[in-house]
Amino acid sequence: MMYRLDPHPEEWLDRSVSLSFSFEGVAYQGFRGDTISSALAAAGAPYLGRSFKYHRPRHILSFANHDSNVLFQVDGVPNVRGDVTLLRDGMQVTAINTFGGLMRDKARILDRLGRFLPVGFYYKAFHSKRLFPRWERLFRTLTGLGSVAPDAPRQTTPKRYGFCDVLVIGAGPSGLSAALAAASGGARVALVDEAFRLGGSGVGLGNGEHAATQALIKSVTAAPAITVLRATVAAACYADHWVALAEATRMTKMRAKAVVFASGVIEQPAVFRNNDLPGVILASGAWRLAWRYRVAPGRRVVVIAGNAEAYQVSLDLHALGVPVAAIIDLRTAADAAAAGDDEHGPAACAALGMKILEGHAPYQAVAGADGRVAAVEVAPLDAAGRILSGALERIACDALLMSVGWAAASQLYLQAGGATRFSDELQQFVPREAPPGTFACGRLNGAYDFAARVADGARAGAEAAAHAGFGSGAGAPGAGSVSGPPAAAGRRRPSHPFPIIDHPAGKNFVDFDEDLQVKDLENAVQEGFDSSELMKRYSTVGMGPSQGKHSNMNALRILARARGVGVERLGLTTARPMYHPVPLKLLAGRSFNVERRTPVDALHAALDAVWMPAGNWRRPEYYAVAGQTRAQSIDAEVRAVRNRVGLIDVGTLGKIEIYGPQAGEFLDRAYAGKFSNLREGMTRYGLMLDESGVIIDDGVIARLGADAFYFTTTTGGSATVFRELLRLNAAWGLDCGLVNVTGHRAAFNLAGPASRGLLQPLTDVDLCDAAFPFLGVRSGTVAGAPARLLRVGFVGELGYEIHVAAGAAAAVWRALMAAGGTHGLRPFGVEAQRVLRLEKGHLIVGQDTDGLTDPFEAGAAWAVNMQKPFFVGQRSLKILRARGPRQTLTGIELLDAERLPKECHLVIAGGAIAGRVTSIARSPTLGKAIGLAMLAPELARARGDIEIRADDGAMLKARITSTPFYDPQHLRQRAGVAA
Amino acid sequence: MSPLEFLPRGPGARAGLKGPRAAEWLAGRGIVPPPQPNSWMEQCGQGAVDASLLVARLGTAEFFIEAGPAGAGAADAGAAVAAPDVRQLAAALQSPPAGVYPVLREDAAFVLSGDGTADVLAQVCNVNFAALELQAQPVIMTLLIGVAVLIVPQAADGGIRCRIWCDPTFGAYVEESVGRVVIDCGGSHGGRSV
Amino acid sequence: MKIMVCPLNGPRPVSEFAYGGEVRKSPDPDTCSDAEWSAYVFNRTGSPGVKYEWWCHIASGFWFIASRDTARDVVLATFPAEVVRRGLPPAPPGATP
Amino acid sequence: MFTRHDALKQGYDVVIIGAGGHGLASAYYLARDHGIRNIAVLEKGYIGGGNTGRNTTIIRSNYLTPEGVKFYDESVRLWQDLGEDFDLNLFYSTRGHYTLAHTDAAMRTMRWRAEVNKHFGVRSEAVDAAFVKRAIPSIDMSCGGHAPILGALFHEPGAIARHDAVAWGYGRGADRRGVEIHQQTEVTGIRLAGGKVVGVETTRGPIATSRVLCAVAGHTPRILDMVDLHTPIYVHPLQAMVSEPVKAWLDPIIVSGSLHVYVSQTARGELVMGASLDPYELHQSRSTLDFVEGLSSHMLDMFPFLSEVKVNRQWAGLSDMTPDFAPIMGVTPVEGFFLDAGWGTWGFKATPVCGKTISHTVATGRNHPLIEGFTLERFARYQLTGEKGAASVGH
Repeated sequence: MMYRLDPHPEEWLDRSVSLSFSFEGVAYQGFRGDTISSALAAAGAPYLGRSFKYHRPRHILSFANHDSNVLFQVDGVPNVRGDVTLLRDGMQVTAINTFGGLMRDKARILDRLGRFLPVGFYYKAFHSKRLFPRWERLFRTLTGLGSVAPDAPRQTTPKRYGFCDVLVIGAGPSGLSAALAAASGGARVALVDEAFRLGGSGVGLGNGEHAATQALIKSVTAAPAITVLRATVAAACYADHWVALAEATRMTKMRAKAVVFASGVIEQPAVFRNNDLPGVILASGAWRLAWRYRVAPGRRVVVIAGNAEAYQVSLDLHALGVPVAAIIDLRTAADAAAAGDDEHGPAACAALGMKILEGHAPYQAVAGADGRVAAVEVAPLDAAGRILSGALERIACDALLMSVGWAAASQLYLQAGGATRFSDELQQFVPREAPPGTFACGRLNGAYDFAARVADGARAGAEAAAHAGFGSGAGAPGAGSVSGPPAAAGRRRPSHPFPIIDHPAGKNFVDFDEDLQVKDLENAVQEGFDSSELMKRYSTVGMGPSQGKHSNMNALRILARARGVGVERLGLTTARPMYHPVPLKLLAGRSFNVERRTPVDALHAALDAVWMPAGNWRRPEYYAVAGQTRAQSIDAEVRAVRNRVGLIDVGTLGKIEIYGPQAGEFLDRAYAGKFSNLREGMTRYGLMLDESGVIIDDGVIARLGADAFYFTTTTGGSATVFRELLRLNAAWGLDCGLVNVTGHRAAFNLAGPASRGLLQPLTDVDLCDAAFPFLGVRSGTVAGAPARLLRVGFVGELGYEIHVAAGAAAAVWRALMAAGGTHGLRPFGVEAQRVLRLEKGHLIVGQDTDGLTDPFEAGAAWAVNMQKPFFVGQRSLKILRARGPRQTLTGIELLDAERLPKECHLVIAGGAIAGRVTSIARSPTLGKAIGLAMLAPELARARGDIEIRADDGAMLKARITSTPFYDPQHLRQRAGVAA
Repeated sequence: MSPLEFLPRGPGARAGLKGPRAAEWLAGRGIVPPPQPNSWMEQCGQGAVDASLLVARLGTAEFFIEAGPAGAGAADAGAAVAAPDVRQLAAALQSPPAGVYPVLREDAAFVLSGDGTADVLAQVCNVNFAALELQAQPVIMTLLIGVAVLIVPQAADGGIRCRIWCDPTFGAYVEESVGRVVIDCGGSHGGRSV
Repeated sequence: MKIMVCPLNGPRPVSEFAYGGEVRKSPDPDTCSDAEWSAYVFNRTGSPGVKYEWWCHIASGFWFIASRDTARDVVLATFPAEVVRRGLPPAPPGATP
Repeated sequence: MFTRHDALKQGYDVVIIGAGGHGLASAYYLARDHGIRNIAVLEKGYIGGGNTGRNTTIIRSNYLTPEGVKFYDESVRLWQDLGEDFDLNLFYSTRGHYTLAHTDAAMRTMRWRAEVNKHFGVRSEAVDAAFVKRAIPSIDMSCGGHAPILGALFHEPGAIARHDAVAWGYGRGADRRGVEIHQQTEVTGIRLAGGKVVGVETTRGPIATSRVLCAVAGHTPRILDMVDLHTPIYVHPLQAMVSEPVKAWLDPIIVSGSLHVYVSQTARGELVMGASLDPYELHQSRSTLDFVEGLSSHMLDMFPFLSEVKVNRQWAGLSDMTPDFAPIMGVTPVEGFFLDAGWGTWGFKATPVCGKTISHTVATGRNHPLIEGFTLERFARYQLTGEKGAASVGH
C-alpha cells in the first residue's frame, strides 16, 4: 500500500493548502501541487483504473504521462491522465470504462474469459451477416474509454505563432546544458519540457548529480535569452522546424531555426506474469512519486534489476525513507561487469541490508486478497536466459519496481526526418542521420552518464546555435548533427537485451493499453504478420493511447526472437504525431471563420432581410414582410420589378478593372467572346472557359475608354477568377494591368419600368435611350457620389447597375430607397432575382451548368467567337463541336402547375435517365411553372413533351419550350416601357 | 508603455495607382516614390504636397497613399490637413496617362498599438515581426486571420505598432475578431474592454 | 509548415500561397492534332521529381515560378514569372530521379 | 495467414504490382473465378501498407454518374458477403451515411445524387434539416453559426469496415489458392517487346510474364513511366487523424462538403476523421499541422462537446487524382499492361468490385462492362465521367 512520507524541502507540494476531491464517489484529500494520481496513491487507493480489454485492476506505472490505464473522467472530461493532471479543489473524478464502479467492475469477468480471446480472435468470430450487428452493439458498449457529454460547451483557447533561433525539447541535464550553450552563442532559445519543473527525472541524489542539475537550472532561469515553457508538450514536429507546443490552455506553433532533441528515454517494463498488478511500477516512476510528491511505493519494496540504475534508485529511495527489501538482478555479477557497471551500487545496497539476488528473474508476481501485488516468485536463470521455474523463491512485497532498461523517446526526432540505428552495446535505437538543423543529445543520443549528458548537450546546443547563425560550430547550415555520443558514454549498457520471461499461463503483458501478452505477439508472427508494421496492425500493439511507448521495444524483441533475427533487422514503425494526445480544442484554437459583408449589410438587416450564405458572404434571400409567407414575399418582389421597380444589392459580384493598350487583347484571350472591338461606352456578356472548353464563369464586360475596361465575375468565382487572370497576365506578358475592386466598389441593380424615372433625378447622367442605350455604360454621379452605370438586362427590364465606391454605398442606397417611395420601389433578394432571370431564360453558371458543360450544350454559342486567333478553351471547342453535345440546356414548361418537380429531379425517357431539371420556378409574371433542363440532345431536338420524376416517384409532364419565356424580343429592357 | 488598443480608423483620404509609369507620375507630382519594393516613406511638405503623407510601394509597380503622418492614429489632425491633396491625386487618377492605372482604395483601416501588440499579432498573423528591420520601413502584405492585409509596422516606445489595411468588406470581421483577441489580451477595442 | 521564399515578399509559410500547377508548354493550337491537344489539356507529368510550378502569394497577388522537388517537398529555387517567356532554366541540382 | 516465399519463379501468368486491397482482390478473383493461379503479387513494402491501411474505411455507393453508381453498388453488394466468404470478421458495419448540405447549391447536388441513386435501386434520399437533427441529435445544426445545415443526402447502406482485414482476407484467400505474395519486392522496370509486356524487373531479379496489372494507388505515375504511358493522373497527399477511444456516441458516418469533414466512430470507439485533399502535388506521406488545426476546428463546429477529446494520431496517404474524379481502369495501349488507378480518395470502397472487374479484364483481355466508363481513352475523346460532384469531398 502506498502512503505519504514526511515533508521534504524540495517536494513539489504545498502542504499548506489541502484540496478535497472525490474519486468514485468517495471523498479524498490532497495537497496543492499533487496530481490526481499522486493524491490517490498517497491516500492508499488500491486501484486507479481498469484495463481496456480484460478490465484488470491497474495503478500507477510510469507516473510520466504514459499511464494509459489510469485515465479518469474528471468533471465530465474523458480520458484525463491522472499522473500529470494537477489536482483542483472540488474535482469529481471517476474511473473510466467500468461497469458498476472501479472496485467491482462487472466486466472483470473478461479477465477469466481472457484465454478464449487471443489476439486476432475478433477477426475469426462473430462475422455472420445476421449476427454481427447485434454483436457489434455489445462490443461497442464494452469498448471506448471515457464518455463524452453532448451538452458540454465548446471551449475556445488561444493559439499563437512563436519564433526562436533554437528550440530545445527536454529540460533534463542535456537539454539544460544545450539551452545554455546555444544562448551563450547569442541565440534566442526556447526550452520546453512537459514536466511542471525543470531538471528531468534523473536519479542520483546521493552522488551530486541532483545538485549539479539544480545548478544548471539556476543558470537557465537566469539567462535572459532563454524562454522556458514548463508543463508544455512538444506534440509534433512538422516541416521546416515547425513544432506544435501544447500547454493546458494554449497552443504555440513554434518556428525554430534549429531544434535540439533532448527528449531522453522512456523506462521500459520487464515482461513477466502479472507484471500489471497494482503495485508493480517502473522504478523511475516510483522515484518520481517519492521525490516529487513524497509518496512511498510501499512498505516492503522489491526491485527487479537489469541495469545500474536499479541500484541508484534503490539508494535514492532508501535516502528518501523508502525501505528496499530486495533487488532481483536479471544479470549475474559477470554480466553486470560486462555491461560496464561498477560494483559500487550493489555493494552500497547490500551494506544497507538490501537482499541482492543475482542471475534471478521474476517468474510471476502474486496478488494478495486486495488484488494488489503481495509477493514475487523468483527463480534463477540458466545460461541461455531461460528461467528455472523448478526452484521458485517467494519474496513478500507490497511494491515491485522494474528497472531493466529504456527506449529512446525518439518520436519527435523521427517526425523531423531523423534516422536511427539500433545500438547493440546500448540495446537502444540511437540517431544515425539527423536532417539539417536538428541535433540530438543526452540519453536519446546514447549518452547516459551525467557528465556525458551535460557535455553532449553543450555540443548539440553549440551546433544548433551555429546552424541558426550564431557562433561557430560543427552545425554549419546544411549539416545535421550525427556527432556524439561522447566515447565515454557508450561503455555501460543501460538496457537489458531481453527482459522478458515466458510463463505457460501467460498474463505476462507487453502492452498494457491493449492487454497484449507475449503469446499474442507470437501468434501474430505465426499467422504471418511477421514485420513490425504488420504485427502492429494485426495485434494492435502500440496503437493505444500511449502509442507503444512501453510496448514497442519489447514487442520488437519478441518479434526478433520469433524470427530468429536481430532487432536491428526489424526497425521501428513510423512515428506519427501526436507525441501525447492533444485535445481538439487546442488544435482548433479560436476557430476564425472569415465573413464578408457588403457595405449595405446593415441596411438589409434593417429591412428584415432573410439571409442565405453565399461563400463567405451573406445575401438577402428575400425581405420578410409581416403576414406574408416566403413564397408571397418573393412573388411580390418579382412583381415589383416587373411592374414598378426593384433594387438588389449585387455587390458580391467580382469587379475587376483592366487598363493598358493590350487590355482588349487580354480579354479576347481570356474570354470566349470578342472585346477588343467593343465600342467605348458599351458592354458585352462574357463567357469564361477552361482549357477543356468547360464554362467556368461569366460576367459583363464594359469598355470605359480606349485602354480601360471594367468587368464583373460571378460571386463565387470572384477570387479564383481574378487570381487566374493575374496568372494569365504574368504568362502572356501583355501590356496591361489588372485591378481587383470587388470589395472597394459596391453595386446595386435598379430594375423595373420605373427605374429610369426614379434614377434620373438622382444622377447627372442622361438616361434617355438615345443618350444611354441598352447595354451602355456611363460614368457620372448618383446622389452626389461618383458612379458607373451599366444598363444591363439580367432580370429583363429596363434597369441600371449602379457601381459606386464602397464608402458611398450606404448613402446611395438610402437615397434610392428614399426616392423610391413614390415609384413603389421594393428591395428584392436573390430568390426573386433567380425567378426573374429564369423568366428570361438566363443561365446561372454552376446551377444550370455542371463541371463538364461546354457553351454548345448550354446554348451559349452566341457568346463564343471562334474567329478570334486564340482564347482559352478555343482549341478544345473545335474538338467538342465535332464530338457534338452530350446534353442540351432547354426551356421547359410544366403542364401541371400545381405540382412542381424540384431542381435536379431527373427527366426519364424510355425508363432511362434522359436529363435533369436545373432550374424551376412558378412564374408569377406568366402564371405558370417554368424551368430549364439539361436534356439528352435527341430528346431536346424532338421538342415534344417530357416526363420528370419527382422524389416520390410521381411522373410530372412538361413541355419543351423556347426561351426567353418572358418578353422574347427583349423589348422591355431595350426600349424601357414607361411605367 | 502605452495601453494595448485596437482602433478602427475612419475612411480617411487614400489614393492608389499602379502600372509601368506610376512611379514617374508620382514623382511628377512632387511625391517621391519609395525606392524599395514593399517599403514606405513619409512625405512631409515636399513639392506639390505641403502636408505629410504615407506613401507605400506595394511590390514594384503599385503605390498606396494615405493622408497624414506615418504615425497617424485613429483620428489625426495631420490627416485632415493632407486630405485635400490626396483627394486631388485620386481625382487626377480618374483620367490617367498611359502606363498609370488608378486603384480604388476604400480600405478598412486599423491601428494596433500599445503594450502587448506583439502578443496580439502572434495570435492572428504568422509573420515574425520581431525579426523585421523596422528602420528599413517595410510594408508587409500577408494574411491576418485569413484576410489579405497591408501592414505598416513601426517602432513605438520599446515595442511595435501596426497600421493595418484590408478590403472593406472584410472590415467588420477583422475588427470583431482581432478586437476579441485584443480584449482577451487585456487591451481595449474601439473603446471596449473587459 | 513549409516555408516558401517568395521573390517579392521573402520567406513565408506555404499557407500564404496558392498552387498553380506545373508550368506546361502548350502545343501550337493551330497546327497540333486533336490527340496532341487533348494530351496537353488532360495529361500531367505525374511522377515525382523537380518541377517548375506556378505559385501565387495570395496577399499580394504576386505570381512566380518555383522549382520544387515533389518527392521531398523541397523548394530549390524561385523565379519571377517572366522566366516562362524567357525560357525556364535547366533543372537545378538536387533533383530526385 | 500468409506463406513466405523465399524465391521468385522465373515466370508467372500474371504479375500484379501492389499487394494492397485492389491487387490482392484481383489475384483472389483471378485464382477463384478464372482459374489463373500462377500469379505473383509484388509489394515493395508490406501487405496492405499503402492506402488500404491509411484510408478512413468508408463504404458507400451514393455517387453521381450512372457509371459510378452501378459500379459502387455492385461493390457494396460484394462487401456485405465478404466476411463470410473469407471466414474473417471485417467488422463490416452498416451505419448510414449523411452528406450534409449547408447551401442550396449543395442541397441541389444531394437531390441529384439521390435521384440517380434511386434510379439504380440504391437507397439514398435527400432529407431536410429536421431529419438530420432527429438522426444526429447531438449535432450543432448551425455549425458554429457560420454553416447552417439545410439538409443532407442520407445513404442508408453507408458502412465502415476494418481496413487491414480486407487485404488480409483477400491475401489469405489468394495465398490458399496458390498465388505468391512477395513483400519487400520492388518493381524497377517493365520489359516490353513490340509494344507488348514480356517481363518485369524487380529488386529480387527479373520475371517473365505477358500480363501485368498496376494496382499501386499513389505511385501509379512511377510505374506508368516504365511503359511510357501518359495519363492525367497527378498525386496529392490525403491526410486523416484519429482520436482516443471514447464510449460509443456516433453511429452514422457524417460528411460535410462545406466544412471539409468526414467522421465515423470505430467499433473500438475512436473517431476517425478526414478532410479534403492537400492543396499541392507531393509524393510523401508527411503530416501537417494546418490539417489537424482546420479539421479540429470544423469538427467542433459540428460537435462542440468534443472540445476535450484528444487527437491521438495523424497520418497521410497518396492519392492519384483524375480530372473528372473517376478512376482509370482496364486495358491500355500497351498490350498486356492493365491499369487499376486514379482512385483519388475513394479506392477502398471499390476494392471488391475492382478485383471482380479487373480480374475479368485481365483474364479475357477485354474491359468488364462495369468499367467501360473508366477507360483511359475517354480523355482523348473528351468523354469524361463527371463524378466530381459526388467525390470531391466525401471519400
